Amino acid sequence: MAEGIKVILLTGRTLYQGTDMEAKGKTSREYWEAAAQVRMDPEDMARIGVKEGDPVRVSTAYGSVVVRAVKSAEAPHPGVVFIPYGPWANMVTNPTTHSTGMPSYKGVDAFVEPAPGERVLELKELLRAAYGRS
Amino acid sequence: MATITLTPKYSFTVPVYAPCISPDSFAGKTLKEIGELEVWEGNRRKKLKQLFDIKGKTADTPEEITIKLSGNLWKVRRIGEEMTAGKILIDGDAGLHLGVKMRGGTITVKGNADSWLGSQMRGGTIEVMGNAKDYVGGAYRGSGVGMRGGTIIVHGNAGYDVGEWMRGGFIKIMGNVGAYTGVHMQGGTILVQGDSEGRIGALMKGGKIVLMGKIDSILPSFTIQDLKKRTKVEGEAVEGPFYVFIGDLTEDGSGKLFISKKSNPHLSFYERLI
Amino acid sequence: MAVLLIKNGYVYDPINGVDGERMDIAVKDGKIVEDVDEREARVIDASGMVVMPGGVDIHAHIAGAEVNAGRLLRPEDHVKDVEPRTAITRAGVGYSIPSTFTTGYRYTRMGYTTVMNPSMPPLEARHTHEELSDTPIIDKASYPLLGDSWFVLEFLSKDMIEECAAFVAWMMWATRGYAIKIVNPGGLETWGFGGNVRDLNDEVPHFGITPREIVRGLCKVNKLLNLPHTIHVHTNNLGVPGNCETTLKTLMCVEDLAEDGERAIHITHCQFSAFLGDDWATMESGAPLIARYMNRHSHATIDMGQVIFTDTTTMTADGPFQYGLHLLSGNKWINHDVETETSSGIVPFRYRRTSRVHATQWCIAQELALLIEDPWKIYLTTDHPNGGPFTSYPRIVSWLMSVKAREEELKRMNRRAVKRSVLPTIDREYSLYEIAVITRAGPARALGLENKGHLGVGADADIAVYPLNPEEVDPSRDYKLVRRAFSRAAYTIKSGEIVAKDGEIVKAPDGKTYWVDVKVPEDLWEAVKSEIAEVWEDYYTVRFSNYPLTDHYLKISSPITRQARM
Amino acid sequence: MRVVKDVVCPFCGCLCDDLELEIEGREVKAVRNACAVGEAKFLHYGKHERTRPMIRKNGELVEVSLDEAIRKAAEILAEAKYPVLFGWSSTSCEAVRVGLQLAEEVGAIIDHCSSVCHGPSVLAIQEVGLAGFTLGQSRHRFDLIIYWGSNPLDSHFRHFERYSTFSEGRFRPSISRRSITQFLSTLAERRIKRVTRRLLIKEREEGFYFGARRAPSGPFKERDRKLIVVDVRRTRAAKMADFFLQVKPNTDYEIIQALRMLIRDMELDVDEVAGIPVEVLEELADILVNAKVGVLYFGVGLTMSKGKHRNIEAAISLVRDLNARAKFHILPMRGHYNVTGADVVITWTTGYPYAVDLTQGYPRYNPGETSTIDVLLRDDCDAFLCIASDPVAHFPRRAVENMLKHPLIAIDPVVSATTLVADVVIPSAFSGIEVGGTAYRMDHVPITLKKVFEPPEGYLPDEEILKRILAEVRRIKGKAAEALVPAGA
Repeated sequence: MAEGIKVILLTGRTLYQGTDMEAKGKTSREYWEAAAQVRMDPEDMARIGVKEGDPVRVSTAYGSVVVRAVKSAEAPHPGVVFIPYGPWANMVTNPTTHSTGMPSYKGVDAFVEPAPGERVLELKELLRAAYGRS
Repeated sequence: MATITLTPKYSFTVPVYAPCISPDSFAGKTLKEIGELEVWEGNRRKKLKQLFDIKGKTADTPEEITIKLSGNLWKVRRIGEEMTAGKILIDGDAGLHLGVKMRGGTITVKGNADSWLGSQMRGGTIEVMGNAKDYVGGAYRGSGVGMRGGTIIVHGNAGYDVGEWMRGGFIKIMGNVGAYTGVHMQGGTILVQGDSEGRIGALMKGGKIVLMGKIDSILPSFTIQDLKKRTKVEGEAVEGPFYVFIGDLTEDGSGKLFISKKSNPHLSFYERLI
Repeated sequence: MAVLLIKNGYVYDPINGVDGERMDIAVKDGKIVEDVDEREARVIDASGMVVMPGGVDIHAHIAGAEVNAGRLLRPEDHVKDVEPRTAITRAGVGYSIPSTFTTGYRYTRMGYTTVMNPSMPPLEARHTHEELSDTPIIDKASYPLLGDSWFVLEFLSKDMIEECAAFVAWMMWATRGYAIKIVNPGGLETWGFGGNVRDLNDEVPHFGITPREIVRGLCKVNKLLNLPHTIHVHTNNLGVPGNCETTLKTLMCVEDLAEDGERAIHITHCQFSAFLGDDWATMESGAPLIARYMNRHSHATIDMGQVIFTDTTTMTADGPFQYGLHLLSGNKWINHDVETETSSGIVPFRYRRTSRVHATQWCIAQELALLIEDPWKIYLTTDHPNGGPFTSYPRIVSWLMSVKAREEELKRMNRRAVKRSVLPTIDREYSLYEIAVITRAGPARALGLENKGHLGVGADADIAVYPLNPEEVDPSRDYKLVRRAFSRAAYTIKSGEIVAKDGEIVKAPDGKTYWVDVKVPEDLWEAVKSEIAEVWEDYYTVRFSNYPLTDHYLKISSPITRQARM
Repeated sequence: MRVVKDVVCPFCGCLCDDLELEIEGREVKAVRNACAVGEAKFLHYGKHERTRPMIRKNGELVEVSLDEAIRKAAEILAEAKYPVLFGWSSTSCEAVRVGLQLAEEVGAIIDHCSSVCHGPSVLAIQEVGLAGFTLGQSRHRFDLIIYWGSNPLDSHFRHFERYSTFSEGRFRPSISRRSITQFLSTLAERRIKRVTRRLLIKEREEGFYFGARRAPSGPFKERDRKLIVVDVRRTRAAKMADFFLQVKPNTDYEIIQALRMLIRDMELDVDEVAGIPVEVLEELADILVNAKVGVLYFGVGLTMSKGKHRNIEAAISLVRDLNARAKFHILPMRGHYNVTGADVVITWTTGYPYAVDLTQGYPRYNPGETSTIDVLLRDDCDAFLCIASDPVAHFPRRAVENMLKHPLIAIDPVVSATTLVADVVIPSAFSGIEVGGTAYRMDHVPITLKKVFEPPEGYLPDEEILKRILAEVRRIKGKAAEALVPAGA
């Protein structure tokens, strides 16, 4: 079993996260598919031995979350991974604002490892797991 | 010397704005009158006595007054605003804007201090035994006027933007600092004994920053000028050797960075330019 | 509606020739009436007080995109002057760029009831009107910026005056505008590429037209459309030493268009356009030259643009000028170019007594006001907030009324500036009657606001009562009392309601927004419309149908209908 | 079937106002001119899971009457000592205006999405200003367009076509139409390539390095308008650029400062900046100083990474410096369709654009102290109202945890992460579809939103809901509502 790797985590908007949010709503399967993913450089995926769609665990000093690995269309960017905005990304982003009001959504030190057999939680499951409500 | 002790009556859950906690506003008042001073607990106008137990002896002038605060004061903001004399001792953590616009006297904090410690300060001394957060000695948004005089000493670490828009005075951080120490600085001195997270002296036009610890890189808008054995901070010699950088050149600045050579061997490539 | 009787005040009503007579003013249904039944009326005892029509400000930037950008730029300006909410008033902030609600309250406290917002980028007119409808109590209107509109430039360059007039009439409706505002004609379009025009005869790149042709063309349009106000001009080269020449040329270039004796042009904040000299080192006052011209001609009016020694925020549609000011001062700078129409810029600025240039500017505005003999030709402004906040008007009143007050100021000013100024030799002092002219009657007349600026029967009952006894107070000596009185009116009455008492707001109704609804011949408009509609999408990023605003944006819409003369 | 023209798209800050809808009954059959997101928004507008008025009782959300939900919300706000009213970026200015009255009445912090998108840009503007413009200028005049840390083809899809690279203007008779066709065919080509590449896993380009990459020669090479993209990833826009600079995350500040040095003709002491050779930066600086009229569009790539407002400050300063040589502009790429409007309205009312604290009866402002995330992280607030936004989906976990310690009111037309965990849910009408009103484009141009459908029974406009809450709060506070209605009511 391959080990995980250290990466820099970015979060941001994507077209699909946008369309699916607008089209079907936040509780839809499409939104879940578009937002509960991590986009990785294909070489990084090879290094940790995951294939398109495999569950991976992304961990930072602020938490960890299981999402699906997806090959980035914006590669090459070795050592940089990307999670679309959304509740999944929030599990691991850095809340520190340095007194500016703005959390550090982009550029967080993170660790990505394969998570075989683990489930990618759906929105309601995720909320319940994180906040005890949904 | 008169000592007045303030203890919170309960644990505050929302911010408490208490600029009246200063020797200047206590001077010449009886304990009863002090208890009538106005504070804000969130959106409720309150009297100081509703939030604090007030004990001790009062005096006529601020010079004679020492205010002791104990308990959890993390939510209490703007303590010592514009104070000119006397003492404030905080046995615990202090909230935002401690000693903002202070002109004289001393404030001592045993615990940590939140952001904007001593912002827009003009005189006096603040000493924090723990850590401080961001904007130590900083400016109000958009004003371009930070600390102009006085001394701030932090025994622990400090956050981002230490000495933002600083024009005078002295800040000493004994631990590490976040990024942007001395951003927009125009005068005064900052001494950092620990490490820096980077971008030190960004946009500075004047003043002096001494860094004893590590830093990854110096901004490209600074140019190396010298390698000095030692430098003076507040009249005392600080042993180096230091790389001396001038900048920030993008602002036509002539601020000086003294960066420890010993802690930063990776900067040795600058030596060929001296 | 309230019935009011203001008794025994010293009334100054220049339009009706009333000069300090003790008389009663009766109010009913928001209008001045001949008489009311005293038993039904609320009686205001104004004995020992001055009664004037409500103040009319011809030029103050109080709302819209650039004002708001100025607010956003300057938290440090707001933090020193706040306005807590009361049971009647909304919270806000003050100083040089007050928030909307505060603006309404502060004018009201000074006895002002009508304010003209002088620069509205047509594309952002909705913004201006949204802010104005959140500016309570006072009546207001806005001047759309038309001097660099592509359509205007194109029509004028082809000498299609009538077509241009039809377009301008449509613009007045589409933006709910009141008068044609021209700022640095040709210069703003040129600024789109980073340039500027320097002379009335400079050609505007790509358009084959000169500033002179723009001013003359729009002046003709203004006449054709029979608009209540003249063209409202911020000259080329504003704020540049030597611009006095440009200003005089601008005044002269429309002389022949005023053959009927009517007024043809208003030069706004004239102080900024009255500099002599080749550079800042040799800059001096050109006020005597302009005053001499104004004294010999009757086709023009101006306003002062007084500077105040304080920290303020400059903002004009004159993008290149503001960039120059940024370079000069090193202060932060906002630029905002508006496609197809105009530009604007904002720079915080401090006028210092010790600066020779700033002190000279201070003198220029005073010289203009004192050397122009006829007060009906010049009006009191600071070009708020460019010369200083409007809250400093009472100080300006006191300077105009008192040699002593001026001397006090001059004593503390840059020596070299004072030495070269003629101001210390002028002993003219304004009377209360003249003050009433330059602060209400004159601007109201220049604006064509028939029901404003006077207290005759049928006028809007906008009235200011100042706690000043002209029998007892000598303004020349007791100028501080004058200043205090004009800062806090004893009563401000708006549309027949008492809105402020002793400088405190007691009621905050909405004010009206005036705009001009010009009727042009239908067939002409149809022809022009099809022409502009064809190229509209090539010019603008907003659809033609989405461009005009609706009355929804005006709290109280008050159209003034005019018939075009064609 | 009816056709509605010139509809305004209530999605992103581009606020395109040229949409055409074909409508049958309550359904949109076709959308013309819109981007994928805008199209989806209208086509699927009726298919969303809509909210119902609900109150959390014994841990579960239970449906109640609208009046009861509004009453409950008012009770929570009237009692709170430090409430936060957050959201506002996807509703009309008219609603924000009532929101401000409510904030004054209950003594609250009013903050909106700027706080977590372009708030740092505001802080930077307050330090140095901004050389701004309306988007038509971009179309007519600019010969150099830079996107820095913004990804227009994922977040502002029509920005290219309407306002920048592919737009046509008076002085820029562009080859846009030709380009667009070619662009679309290239996209298709690329898509095929991508699929093939997925099949042949090892097929890779040359070795990776951070730094400049010129786009492959193609139809975009020869336009008179240059496109520069600076980003941490090779975004779709980057693939079309004449010059693409790939930077390491969190190093934008160093690079901008280096560029500022270079455009001032100053030499650098170093050979590379954040891994990028100085020669590459010199090449970029050359392009910058040779432009006649240029623009820098920046996105949250700059505001959210290390340095935040300082990054923006440097970028604005770069543009300001460039004005000494050419006409240069800069504009933040605002995300939500009316986030700019919320900025604008809050500014004219209080003097400050966001994070305004009205708890002491007058506006106070200090992001870092009065901004929502900081308030939540310090656990200062004791009630939270969220309108036209989904903070539970977009705030960091620790902030949400603190938010949920106190009562949470959510006003939203559709089910969102926030409505799922809220204590009070108030359904609202879709702003921009079921309600009109005013919104401000990213460049501050106000546009009137079109009402296309009547909202369903029981779904009130945000403005109306807020007015009702306000009236209820006033009633609770024991004051006659009429006596207190200020001029702005």
